[in-house]
Amino acid sequence: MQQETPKQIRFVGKLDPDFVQKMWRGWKKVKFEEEMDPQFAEKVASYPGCNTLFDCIQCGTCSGICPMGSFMEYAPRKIVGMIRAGFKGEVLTSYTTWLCASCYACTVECPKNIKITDIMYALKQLAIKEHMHPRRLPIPVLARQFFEIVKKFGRNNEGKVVINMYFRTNPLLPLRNLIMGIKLYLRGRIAFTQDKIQNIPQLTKILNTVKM
Amino acid sequence: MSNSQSKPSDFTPRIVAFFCNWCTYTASDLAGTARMTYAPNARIIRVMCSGRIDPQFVMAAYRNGADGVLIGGCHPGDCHYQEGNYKCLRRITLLKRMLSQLGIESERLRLEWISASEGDRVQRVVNEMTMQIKALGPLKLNIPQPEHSHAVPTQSHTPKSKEVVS
Amino acid sequence: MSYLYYPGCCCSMKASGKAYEESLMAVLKKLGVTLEELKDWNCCGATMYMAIDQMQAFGMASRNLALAEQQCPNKTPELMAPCSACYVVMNKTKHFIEDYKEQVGTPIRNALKEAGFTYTGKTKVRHPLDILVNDIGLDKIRQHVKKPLKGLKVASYYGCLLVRPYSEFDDVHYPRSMDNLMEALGASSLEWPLKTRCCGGSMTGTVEDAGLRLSYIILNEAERRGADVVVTACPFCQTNLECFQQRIQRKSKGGISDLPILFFTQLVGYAMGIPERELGFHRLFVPFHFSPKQVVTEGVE
Amino acid sequence: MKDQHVHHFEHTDVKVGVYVCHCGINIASKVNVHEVVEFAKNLPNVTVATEYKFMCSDAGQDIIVQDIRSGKVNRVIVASCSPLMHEITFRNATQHGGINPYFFQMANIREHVSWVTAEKEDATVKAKALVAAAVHRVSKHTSLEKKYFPVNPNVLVVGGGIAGIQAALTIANAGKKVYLVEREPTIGGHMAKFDKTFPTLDCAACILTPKMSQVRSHPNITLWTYAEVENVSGYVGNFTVQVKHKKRYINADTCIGCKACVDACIGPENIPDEFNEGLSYRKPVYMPFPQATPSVVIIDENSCYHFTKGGCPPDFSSKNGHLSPQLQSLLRRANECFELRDFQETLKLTKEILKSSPEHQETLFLHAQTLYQLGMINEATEVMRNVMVKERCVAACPKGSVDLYQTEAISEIQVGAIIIATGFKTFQGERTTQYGYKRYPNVFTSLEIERLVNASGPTGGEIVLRDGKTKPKSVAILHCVGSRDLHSNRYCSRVCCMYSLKLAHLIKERTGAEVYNFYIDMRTPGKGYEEFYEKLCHENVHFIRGRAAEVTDWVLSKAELGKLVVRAEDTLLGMVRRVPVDMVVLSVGLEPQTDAEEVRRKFNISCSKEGWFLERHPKLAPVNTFTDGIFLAGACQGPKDIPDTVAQAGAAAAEALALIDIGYVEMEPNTAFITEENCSGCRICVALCPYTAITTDPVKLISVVNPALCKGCGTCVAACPSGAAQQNLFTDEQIFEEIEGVLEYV
Amino acid sequence: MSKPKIGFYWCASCGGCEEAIVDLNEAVLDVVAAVDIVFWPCAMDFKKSDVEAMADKEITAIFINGAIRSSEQFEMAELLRKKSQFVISFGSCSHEGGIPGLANLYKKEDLLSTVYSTAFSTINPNYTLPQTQTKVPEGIATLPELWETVKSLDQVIDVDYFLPGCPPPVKLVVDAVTALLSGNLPPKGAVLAPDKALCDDCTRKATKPEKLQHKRFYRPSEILIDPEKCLLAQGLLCLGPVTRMGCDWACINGNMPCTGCMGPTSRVRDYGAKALSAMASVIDLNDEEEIQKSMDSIVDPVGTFYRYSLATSQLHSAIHTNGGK
Repeated sequence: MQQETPKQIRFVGKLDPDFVQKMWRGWKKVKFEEEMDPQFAEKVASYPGCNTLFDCIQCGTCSGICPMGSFMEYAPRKIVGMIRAGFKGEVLTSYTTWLCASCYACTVECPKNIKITDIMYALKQLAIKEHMHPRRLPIPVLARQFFEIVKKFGRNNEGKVVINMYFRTNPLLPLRNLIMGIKLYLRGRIAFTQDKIQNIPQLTKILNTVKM
Repeated sequence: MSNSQSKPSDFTPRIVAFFCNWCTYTASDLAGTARMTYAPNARIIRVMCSGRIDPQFVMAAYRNGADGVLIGGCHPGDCHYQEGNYKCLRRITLLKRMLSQLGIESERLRLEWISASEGDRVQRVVNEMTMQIKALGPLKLNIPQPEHSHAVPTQSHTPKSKEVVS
Repeated sequence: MSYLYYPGCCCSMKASGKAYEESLMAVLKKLGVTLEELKDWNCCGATMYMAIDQMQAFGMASRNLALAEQQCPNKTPELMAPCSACYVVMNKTKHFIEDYKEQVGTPIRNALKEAGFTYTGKTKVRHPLDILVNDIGLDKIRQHVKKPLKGLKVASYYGCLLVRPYSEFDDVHYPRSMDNLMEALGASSLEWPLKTRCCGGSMTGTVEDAGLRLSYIILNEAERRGADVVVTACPFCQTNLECFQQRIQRKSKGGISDLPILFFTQLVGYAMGIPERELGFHRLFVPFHFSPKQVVTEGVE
Repeated sequence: MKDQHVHHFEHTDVKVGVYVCHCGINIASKVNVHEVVEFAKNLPNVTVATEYKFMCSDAGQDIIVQDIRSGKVNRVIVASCSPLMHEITFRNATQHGGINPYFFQMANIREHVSWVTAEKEDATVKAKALVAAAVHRVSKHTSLEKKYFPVNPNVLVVGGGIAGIQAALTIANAGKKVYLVEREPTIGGHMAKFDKTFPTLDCAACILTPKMSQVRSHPNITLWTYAEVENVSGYVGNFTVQVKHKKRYINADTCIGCKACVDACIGPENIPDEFNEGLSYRKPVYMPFPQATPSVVIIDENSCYHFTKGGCPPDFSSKNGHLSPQLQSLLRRANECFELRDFQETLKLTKEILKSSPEHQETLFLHAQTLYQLGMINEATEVMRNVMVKERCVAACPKGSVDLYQTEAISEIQVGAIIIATGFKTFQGERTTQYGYKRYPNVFTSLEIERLVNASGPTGGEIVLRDGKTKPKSVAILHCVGSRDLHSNRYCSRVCCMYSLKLAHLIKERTGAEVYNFYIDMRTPGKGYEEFYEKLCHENVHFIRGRAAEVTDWVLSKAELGKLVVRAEDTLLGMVRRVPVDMVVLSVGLEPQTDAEEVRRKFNISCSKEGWFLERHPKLAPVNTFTDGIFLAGACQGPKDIPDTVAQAGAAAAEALALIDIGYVEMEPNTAFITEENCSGCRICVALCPYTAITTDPVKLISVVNPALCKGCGTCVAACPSGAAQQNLFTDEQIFEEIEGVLEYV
Repeated sequence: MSKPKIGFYWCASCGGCEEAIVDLNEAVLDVVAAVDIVFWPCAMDFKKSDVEAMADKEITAIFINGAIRSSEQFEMAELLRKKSQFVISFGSCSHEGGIPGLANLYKKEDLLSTVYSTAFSTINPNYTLPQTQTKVPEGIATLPELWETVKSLDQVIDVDYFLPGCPPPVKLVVDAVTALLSGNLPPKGAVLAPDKALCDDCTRKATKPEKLQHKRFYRPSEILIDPEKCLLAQGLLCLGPVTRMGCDWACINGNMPCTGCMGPTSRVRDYGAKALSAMASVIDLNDEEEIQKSMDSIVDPVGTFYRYSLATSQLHSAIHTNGGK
């Protein structure tokens, strides 16, 4: 028997050279408690409105209703479960939070009144703070662009935000969307001039005070 | 006086709570059974009905060092004794008017209808009242100290302060 | 009746929702509602800002609420926000300031105080649909209808944010207010289950396929049920459902055909007999034609 | 006090024993018990202060008994749990020791201290304060005697569902008189609507109907259906109850249930049948269901022509041979005009007919109706006087039991105990809008399905869609509708999992359809319940662990066309599923009755926040209420299945029997009394007493309390301007001492 | 054996109590015959030094009327205590603080500023206030110090008996003196009046209805008062039920409701709170708003219920430090 075991492995290895390696990697699927961040759930819950996440009974209503659920690698229910279990790395690096369209369907459906959309916001903020968000995904870039412009001018400029985003993610895209842009422009539905508010210092003051 | 704690930061208000046996006392038992933690400042005295509460008791509580008085009775229409809570309401309404003339803030006398199932309300009301009174500071009465060496009648009996006991 | 008007970046004269503003103004004028623009309003922060810094986002939105109080010192300011996103963000801010006093309320109030505002929280954020249906009333609108839209099958599309989760004027699952409004115009309102399903709006610009897929589902279902037109109450939804229709057609291999997407105010104005140009019909990608032929001749019933 | 009897607190003869309980760790973990004991030792008059793990145990009580017997103490304080829990225990111990039981006082340092306080230090301080209050108070206690009152041996049971039936039969079988009051026209309650019961699949009717007829025929049971309790007064052992008999328009005592009246009735036949959840129709006069008990019909005044139109309309289908064809056609035209609301024309035609045939009743009737519709009430009445048409049911009844002029009647009864068994109502499916109940016809509530699967139901046991003929090929059962949901009810309704499994089984059995159960958690904690679940798994019923997100009819594939699509995440698989089905069943939860609040007030009992009647103690007094002599049975106290309901009904019956069998009740001696030499006879107290226990002595002109009537609220004491009125156990002195004690030291 | 020595002294009061002694009429002669009056500044010329010169406990009984509000009154009270065997608190002011006790609603500064400045009849442009010490050409003049609050006599010295009333009724005074002379004395601390409320033998008691219930109260000026009928039954705030008997219904006979000068019975700790409780119990309303409206008919609760007893109430005085009135 003892002789046969290594033989078998060798035999399998012969069939598929990656297989043993894969088995090793398979271990990654088992989660060890020491890899978890026991404070993660508390950290997320400390955001306003997020402490309800402890009420979750994993009924799956949120995932069931989520229009973006099919594009996410972890549906909202799993995300909530993972937060509570402490899967910090997996949660913060996942696309899920960025794919949330903020439609609040989960929030209104949740039988336990968990503000799942707000949890997603909290995760986005945490991911940015910890520099863990997916790099090439355009959504955080767009959000960042929007953030900067609005912060600076007090108002948004759709055209500018979109163009800036394209240049930072996929410079070829604007070409594809050029026709659309022209069509919009012809109908007076897009502008490239930046609109801004008069009392910018006041706004800055508010934003800086809350930050503290 | 025992409420001589002068610094508001160290001030722990003492609230005397008169709860009716059927609703509010039961509700506070329920709060206990449900392990609802709340401020330790309310000391509960049981009476059979809020209608038993004599305004003298409220005065005596202030006199003996309470910073606030909480009265709990059944909701209107729910009194175990038909209308005792209304009788309490009439007395307390008038008492509040008199207390305001005497410079005692309205937050220091609170009448709440709490039914037997509202343990959470006991928790909320006690917490709320404790916070309000903390903000107001201690109730400083101006009771004449006995200026003669003879026996002190009970009426002007002065509570011992914390320090005396410990 | 008068309201404070918060245009929001998308609805302002320069952006994609221009037709919304034009038609809204025309309709309200006809109904005798006066509007006063919120002076020096700023962006509400939308759904994006929340992702970067929630507190600052609340700060942005609350400035508008405070400005409204400043502008209407003697009464309850009613701030009309036509864009669903602005509407929900400002309402949410209001709720969070109240509901999470320590975490949100106090810092925001302090910040506003620093900036010279007194914030009491009395500003009411209102949506034009709410105003039309509940303040002005369907009876009054019925009186103003010049061209009844008899026979027009309208799919009322509320979009995801309008009735969720902080507005109180309609059911979150199955709202009826826009349907009632359309019926008041003489149109027949389509019973369909996707009234509040997300159109993918915020995704179309970034993860295009996902966004288009969501829009496709809505357009496909509306068409399958025989809708002549989809009306919406959000500039984002309108742009999304309309401007990307060609791409959706391509992706779905002809799964849908052209379907006009209007703002509900455009259709209200149309029924009231306001000229199409004033309602911004010329800005549409998919033109809307209402031919009286569709009208079922009376007497058959 | 500047007066003749300046009191001294330090009584030389008072020896107080303070016993502080650890209650295991319930108290000791939060209160520094030892510190409290040391503190108590220094309180005035305290001669013994000690602690013990469980004061309520025999050993704990024995400490008290021994200390009293050895003369160390003559007043007892136990600092432990709530007096509502153990006051009686310790009073008995005090008495056992040889002193009056009312020389005892309890300090509640568990419910009011250890269980609600965060910091140990705070808890200890609060416990000390409460102990000090008790020590101060107890020295003012006096010796009191308990009061005893005779008990009326009759029992009232309110509600005739399975709980009420069971309780009533138990008591009646013990030889006591029972009044069973049911507000519906028949007893049976929800159980009568079910086909099978889980998990044994017994036929509900087979086990319930024999009990129903036992109730009907039991010599000790007075059954009043279609009656409601109007008013309750009195107290334990001596309640006076007024029962209102609603207008049934049938003399229930003489009706034999032959249903001749139902056959004769020509009233509208399209009234939704309440018993069948509106899945079938009935006439204005009807028998709720074939096995209704009592077997008596009822006339529904909302639909009967006698009440809606003033009488049965003329029947043109019956033979009117004595009329000439010309008259017949005139009559027909007149009737048509009336139906078309053309009253002027009707009036004209009827006048014409009356001219040629003045005695014709149908015409007169039409004439009267028209006048009535035109608002000419007096004229209409005048004409009606001439109409001799008997209502058809009246004419058909062989016993003369139909009484269309019946009035409400009130019966007044005396009972010693009351059992409330008012049951529940099911959650209204339309409140969860996302599941489309009432929007999509083929979404049903579980109660509707119960009627559909019932062999005596509207379809004879056929499970069909709303169209009345199509059998479903696939059925989704959604659990937790109106339960475990903060939008509706937070609690678990306890029965839905099991009845959903039962329905799944029955649907599968009857139709062979694919059955999908969407559940959050499968809760089957009962005898044979888990086994039933296993059985279902073998029956190939699909179980999807996930709460249905929505029921919708938008399609993404051809297979979904024309179907209802249930969207849910299968959380065990981690995938969202769209399941197209023909029929959706909402497993609706249980809710308190709509008028629970009203009933609660009537009986002076409490409700939980959700509206369920509150038991005195969830574990130790589950069928008692806070009002002595009133007991709870069945689902009015909380969601319950049939076995639990029956068990609880038995328990309530046993409690009621225990009360009435002993023949007397013990009353707390906390009554008020007025000291004659102190009373000035100002009479302020007289009007305050809710029980008219205070009267004026006609000779001495002072107020007197009748201790038999006094319930001990003390409102007269609070009002008494000269302190002449006092309340036993709660004298002014005692309360003043308590106030001083609670504040004096800490 | 020499005649017992008695004295009378007058602190913060109106002087009505001194009148009451004169009101003894013929009886006063009996009294004078039976005792030596050794101190009565109101009627005869006695000085403080005369008292100081007496031996301790030389005076058999001293009757002190009036409340204590100044250092002088306190000094005299202490002195008289030392020199007397029995101190009898005479009249409401001394017993319970009386009408002067109502000054405890206000701060001392406020009282002074009202009297010396804001009262319409005051002309005092320099706002001169009484000082305890003032420089005058002759040197330094001193005045007694006004205390912060008004106190009853027993709040400053040990009192043996109390004679209630404003002023004490003749009959009670005679009884008290008789008791003193005969040595047939009640326990120390007693109030020398029957321990029962005024209604007990009220002349109008027979007209009391079985139940006393009102929707509101009336002030005497608001209604025409029936001179026969129970005043409380007429909706007047008659405090007879709360107040000790013994006054021979002076006010009731004048067709005016009792205001409570005789103080509470021995079983009541706080006259005002008890009176309030009793009167609120007469209001038969359940609606909160209606109750509020009804209570408006009691214009000044403190003045009504604590008319004579604010200083000896549980609170003693209004609280100003906490931002009250």
